[in-house]
Amino acid sequence: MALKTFIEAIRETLAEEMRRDESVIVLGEDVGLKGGVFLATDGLYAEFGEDRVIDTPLTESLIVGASIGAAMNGLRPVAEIQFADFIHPAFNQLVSEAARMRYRSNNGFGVPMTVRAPYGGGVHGALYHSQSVEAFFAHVPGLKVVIPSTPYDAAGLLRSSIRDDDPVLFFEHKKMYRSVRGDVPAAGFTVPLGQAAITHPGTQITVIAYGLMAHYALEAADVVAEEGISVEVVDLRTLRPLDKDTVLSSVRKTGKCLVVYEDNRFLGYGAEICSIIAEEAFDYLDGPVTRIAGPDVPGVPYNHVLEDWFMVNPEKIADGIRKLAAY
Amino acid sequence: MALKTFIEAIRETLAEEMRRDESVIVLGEDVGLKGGVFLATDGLYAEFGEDRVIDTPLTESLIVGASIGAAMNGLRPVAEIQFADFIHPAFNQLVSEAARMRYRSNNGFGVPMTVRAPYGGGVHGALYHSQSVEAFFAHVPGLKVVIPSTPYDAAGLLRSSIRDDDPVLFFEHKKMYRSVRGDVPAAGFTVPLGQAAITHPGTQITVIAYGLMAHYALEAADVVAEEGISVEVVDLRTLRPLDKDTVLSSVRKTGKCLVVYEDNRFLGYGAEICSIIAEEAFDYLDGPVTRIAGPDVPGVPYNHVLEDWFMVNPEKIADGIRKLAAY
Amino acid sequence: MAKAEPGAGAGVSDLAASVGLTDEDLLGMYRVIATARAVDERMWVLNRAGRIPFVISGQGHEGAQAAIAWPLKRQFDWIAPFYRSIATCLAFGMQARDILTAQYAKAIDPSSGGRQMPGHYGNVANNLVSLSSPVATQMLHAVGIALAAKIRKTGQVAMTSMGEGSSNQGDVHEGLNFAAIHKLPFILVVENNGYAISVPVSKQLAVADVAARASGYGIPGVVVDGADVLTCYRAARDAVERARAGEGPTLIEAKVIRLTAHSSDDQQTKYRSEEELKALRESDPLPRFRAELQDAGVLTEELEATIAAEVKADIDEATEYAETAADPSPSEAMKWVYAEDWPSEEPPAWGFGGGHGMAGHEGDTSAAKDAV
Amino acid sequence: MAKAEPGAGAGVSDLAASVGLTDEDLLGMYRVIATARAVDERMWVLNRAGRIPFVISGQGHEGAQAAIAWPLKRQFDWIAPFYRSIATCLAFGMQARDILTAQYAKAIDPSSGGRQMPGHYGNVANNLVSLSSPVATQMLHAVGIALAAKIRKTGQVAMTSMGEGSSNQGDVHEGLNFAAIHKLPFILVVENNGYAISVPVSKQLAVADVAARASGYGIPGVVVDGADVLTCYRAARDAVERARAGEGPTLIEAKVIRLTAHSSDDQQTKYRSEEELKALRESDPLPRFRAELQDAGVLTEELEATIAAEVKADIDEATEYAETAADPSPSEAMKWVYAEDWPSEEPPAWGFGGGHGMAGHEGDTSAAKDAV
Ligand SMILES: Cc1ncc(C[n+]2csc(CCOP(=O)(O)OP(=O)(O)O)c2C)c(N)n1
Ligand SMILES: Cc1ncc(C[n+]2csc(CCOP(=O)(O)OP(=O)(O)O)c2C)c(N)n1
Ligand SMILES: [Mg+2]
Ligand SMILES: [Mg+2]
Repeated sequence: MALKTFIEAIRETLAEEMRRDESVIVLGEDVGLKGGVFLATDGLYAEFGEDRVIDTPLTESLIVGASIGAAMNGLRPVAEIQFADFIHPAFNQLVSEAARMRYRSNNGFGVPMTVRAPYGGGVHGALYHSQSVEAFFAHVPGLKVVIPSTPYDAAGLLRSSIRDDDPVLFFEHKKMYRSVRGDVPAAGFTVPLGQAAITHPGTQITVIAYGLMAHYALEAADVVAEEGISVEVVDLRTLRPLDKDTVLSSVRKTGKCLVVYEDNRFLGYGAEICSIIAEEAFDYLDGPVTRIAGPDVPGVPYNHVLEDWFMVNPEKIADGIRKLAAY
Repeated sequence: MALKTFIEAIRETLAEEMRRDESVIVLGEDVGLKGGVFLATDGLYAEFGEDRVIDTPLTESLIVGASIGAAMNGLRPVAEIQFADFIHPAFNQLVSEAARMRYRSNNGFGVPMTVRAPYGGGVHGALYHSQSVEAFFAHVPGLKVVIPSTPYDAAGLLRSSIRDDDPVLFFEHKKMYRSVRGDVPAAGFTVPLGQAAITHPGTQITVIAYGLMAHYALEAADVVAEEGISVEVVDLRTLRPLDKDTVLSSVRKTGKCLVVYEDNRFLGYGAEICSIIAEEAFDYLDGPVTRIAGPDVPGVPYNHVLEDWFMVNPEKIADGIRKLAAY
Repeated sequence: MAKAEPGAGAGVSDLAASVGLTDEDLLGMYRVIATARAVDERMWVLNRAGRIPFVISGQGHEGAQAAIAWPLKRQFDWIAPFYRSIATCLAFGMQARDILTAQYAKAIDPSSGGRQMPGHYGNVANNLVSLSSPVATQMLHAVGIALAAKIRKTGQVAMTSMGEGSSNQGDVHEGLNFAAIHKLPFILVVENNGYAISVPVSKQLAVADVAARASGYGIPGVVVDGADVLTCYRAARDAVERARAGEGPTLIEAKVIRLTAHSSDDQQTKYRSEEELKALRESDPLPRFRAELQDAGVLTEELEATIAAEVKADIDEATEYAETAADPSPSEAMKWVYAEDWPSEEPPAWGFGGGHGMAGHEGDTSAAKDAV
Repeated sequence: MAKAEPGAGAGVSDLAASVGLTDEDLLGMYRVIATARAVDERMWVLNRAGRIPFVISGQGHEGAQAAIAWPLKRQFDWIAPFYRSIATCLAFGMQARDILTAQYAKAIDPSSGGRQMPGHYGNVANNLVSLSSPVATQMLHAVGIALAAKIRKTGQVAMTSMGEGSSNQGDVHEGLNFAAIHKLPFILVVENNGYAISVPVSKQLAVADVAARASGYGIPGVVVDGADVLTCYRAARDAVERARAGEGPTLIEAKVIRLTAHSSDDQQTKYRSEEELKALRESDPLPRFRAELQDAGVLTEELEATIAAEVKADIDEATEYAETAADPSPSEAMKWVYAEDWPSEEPPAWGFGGGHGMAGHEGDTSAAKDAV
């Protein structure tokens, strides 16, 4: 075991997978000599050369579209979209193409491609360097969506994603890159896709979160624990396919649920979680399924006062827990 | 009042608005001489000429992006995307640009643009001529999303959309174009955005739907009425901004709610409705908020047997109502 | 398809020699073109008879398609076709049956198992990429395939084709640029038939030739008469050689004609004059290639009749086969969203997932199936 | 900005005459360039001092920017700028204050009221289109503005600018094609500085000049030395004349240099050599234009010193102004999602919207504000 930052876990997993399987390539903007704007691919160019670490032109649709083609002809591309905010030019390739290739060809073709992108706010990135985009893609059958919250999960899930035979969107909260550390085993362990984790067992209220919010949920759980409220935190890890069993079991046990996400509230990812619980755990509910999420404005504003206003934080979550507990 | 088909109501409203306001232009693929592949713009080219009825090249991003620019320089473009399925190349322009222009410029610029697109299945259109895409856009603050279900609403809401100072996505269920008829007044009446309609009052169960599903919900309500189940049907009409009051009032009255949508179930638009009800009407619920929606496959398959399997229909809705009633 | 004629095609006529092929090749191309036309005409007959709901066809494009696919190696190189690519697909390994089972959307349709609309050909056995409807997306798949070929050093070439209208999509720009930078073994074929549904080329482009764009990427752009089969072949052969030699991509623009309406849903007389439609027949590649082969002594009248009869028999058999084949089963409809099955992707067993008030309903999954 | 120097610039030197301008124009351009450079340098100082968190700058691009914006009519024509467009914005009506309030993201920032990152300039008063971050999207806005100008017969011209890296985006292809078909009064300026962040132009393009793409759209493509201010001006003037005369769009590529790292987050020494960075100074447009004006007798040493002092005073004042201006208020943060306010867009009054079990919580909207 070694203590690693979130981004170290990602970088080293990329390198390991490239060593292990020469069909793995990395492509994206500035991923080569520069090593990526967050240095997630630092060193790969030196080790694997320009054939396998490709600095693409500034063209996201090409990055994804060519990855789809390359995946059909024997490679396992790991594409980097520099910021999740810039994935939208590739929306058509992801939604119309990558997601549907296997289904439309009746299992003739698969697209074993991973698309990594840093997402999330609280880093002074304003409207276009702060977005959460998971809701768009988690809605799309055929895509898998992964959002790890620890270096261990980042390594284990990235390995599973790269080895997966279907397109995986792998979103990394950029605020966690250097601020989050954790133990990561040296060996090539995997964390399977589609499994949530209970990161804080509790009895009275289930808090469901992922990414940075999974950390904030833990912080909030600690805060309210001192007030005598026992919270169970579920870190989803994979948003699609969803681990419904873990979610429903927890809520059936606690009877109350708070869903937390950083994205805009309206039709954000948590809306599906709330709906599933409201439908499938109704008889167990001792209070409404509630949400703490970003406000419904078109992006995180830049000025720090406005950014603080936008961002969900441990205090807001703790407040939501208290109110639900008092229900 | 005159009896008109759904598409006649749209076509005539376009013509009226173009007559009324010369800043209104129409652009899109085949909207000119051909009058659109569904003939929604038939006759406009002859009446208004090629300056105001523009056959664009086959480039959706341009259609939307140039409409944004034209809207900023004094026009009110009504863009047609030939099928909602082909809106994805314009996703970046819609989500990054149209939706955020006003917010990011602190009300400096607005984008008074309407984007019309035929959506929906049941017409033997397969994966790429059957999609429901409203969930992607209803998630985005800054966009308005309208889905009318009657010729009257189509005319009144289209007029409001064109006159609105913000970008409106106006989705028309293509199966309704010629199959749905209704009275439409001759005068230039409007139906305001953001108001749902109760199209079938009832007491025991609220069914929430829009577009073609609003018709199927009415059919289902009639069927179960004979069995003694009183259903209130809410036709949302505008998906965003949502008329929460009408939705919540109805559910608080009936105590039970079934949300119906044709799109894929997971994180489809109805998920937000379920979440709002589960949170804001919890104490009034006598049964779980349930959903009848499309299965989670990447598109409506073509073969008629598979298409029937995919599509929500009145029988499936009636079945859902019966089960909820028995709860 | 490539069945050799008894006693025919063994030689090398002057015409064949002039393009470095054998008579067998020329007759093979002819058979592809004739089959493509015949299957296409059959589709319209079936459509009018109410047997199949939708047709989109390649009539007028077949000469360029067969000729341009010819120098590519079957089951080795790759093609990402478009919805008019019937002759391309036939030249690259698909059979009339495969086209017709797709028309009927039967379970056995090798392109999609009846899931996609007709015209969305593609199957893995022939390295023909599965096609979607949004135009020009396949551009980038072919570029990616070429990239993989280069990185894996397989020696493969990837070709894609599309209409001139589609070539204005952003993906084409991004793909040509990338292919050119990396000198990928890639060929873009633009089949310019003068219309994007109803929009004439004058409203699609400000230049006479799409091929004029090639120089902006530093690659060759070639314009060929799509009714001149052997000229198309030559251009493709050169492009394949360049690609295989590591010299990078080529853009080939074939000027073709659209002999039919855009699709069975289109009324082209609304935007094309009678005279224009009549004049089209002069540029039909099929009679022109037939005459060329006859003049060269490669195609005798007898052989022509034999081929025509064989093609007809083939298509009759394929129609019968497709008509009687089984529909796909709804029980399979949830399959292949992902490589594995994910039970959590199924809707809940209706009745609320076994709440304590609903114990009796728990596990009632048959109801769930009905509910969606 | 365009303040006339007492006693200077009234005349028409040979240099000014050679481009059909007055000395006042030349000095005006010089002042824009000098102000842009000075405000830019100030930004870096403020960034290093921890006063502003992020800088993206236009150093090296200013000559081309000022010159190309010059022939456009302020508050009449339109410009859709990009994040390096400080000199463009100054030439088109913005002030040093406007740049600096954006750097500080203050409520009074005319580009976004502190909502956007610095560098995202644009304001309605000057017909400068609000910029987002995803590159090249503004291409289509400018095309649409030009379309509206043509339809409305306003006589306006729309210009947009972007880097050479951005010019590879699909939107650029779609926009150039459309502008060319409709002969729109549109100008695309590509400021080619040889890099897209770390990616050198050799990995972005397979051709030497982005301008080589123009012919593929049937429009003129012009390459100019971006350090040669008056050549840039001439190219822009011709393009504006063409546009205004209804002759359609022009693509102008200015070869410029990026004197700084990509942004304050970038370490350019990782991918650019010391020698390369040193050599850049030779292509700096500011000293070159200064020398040109001095040689022509338009700029005396005294005048230069006056301008320098005025520029410094302007920027000092602007810095002070921006530094002390008020932050935007969170109470305004929900505003301008739409033209009207929609209460339903607010989160529920926390505590569940007034369920009967929660009557006491109903209407507790202050809690709701906290909860988001
Ligand atoms: C992205 C997208 N937009 C619109 C359509 C609808 N559509 C199908 S074919 C077509 C015209 C294509 O014209 P062209 O590329 O010239 O090919 P042709 O049909 O003439 O062979 C259009 C507009 C589509 N399939 N995809
Ligand atoms: C769609 C998109 N992808 C990626 C980025 C991140 N990014 C910002 S600037 C830039 C490089 C731009 O290069 P170029 O267009 O040459 O302009 P320059 O910065 O060199 O002036 C990149 C990759 C972005 N802003 N938008
Ligand atoms: Mg065409
Ligand atoms: Mg650059």
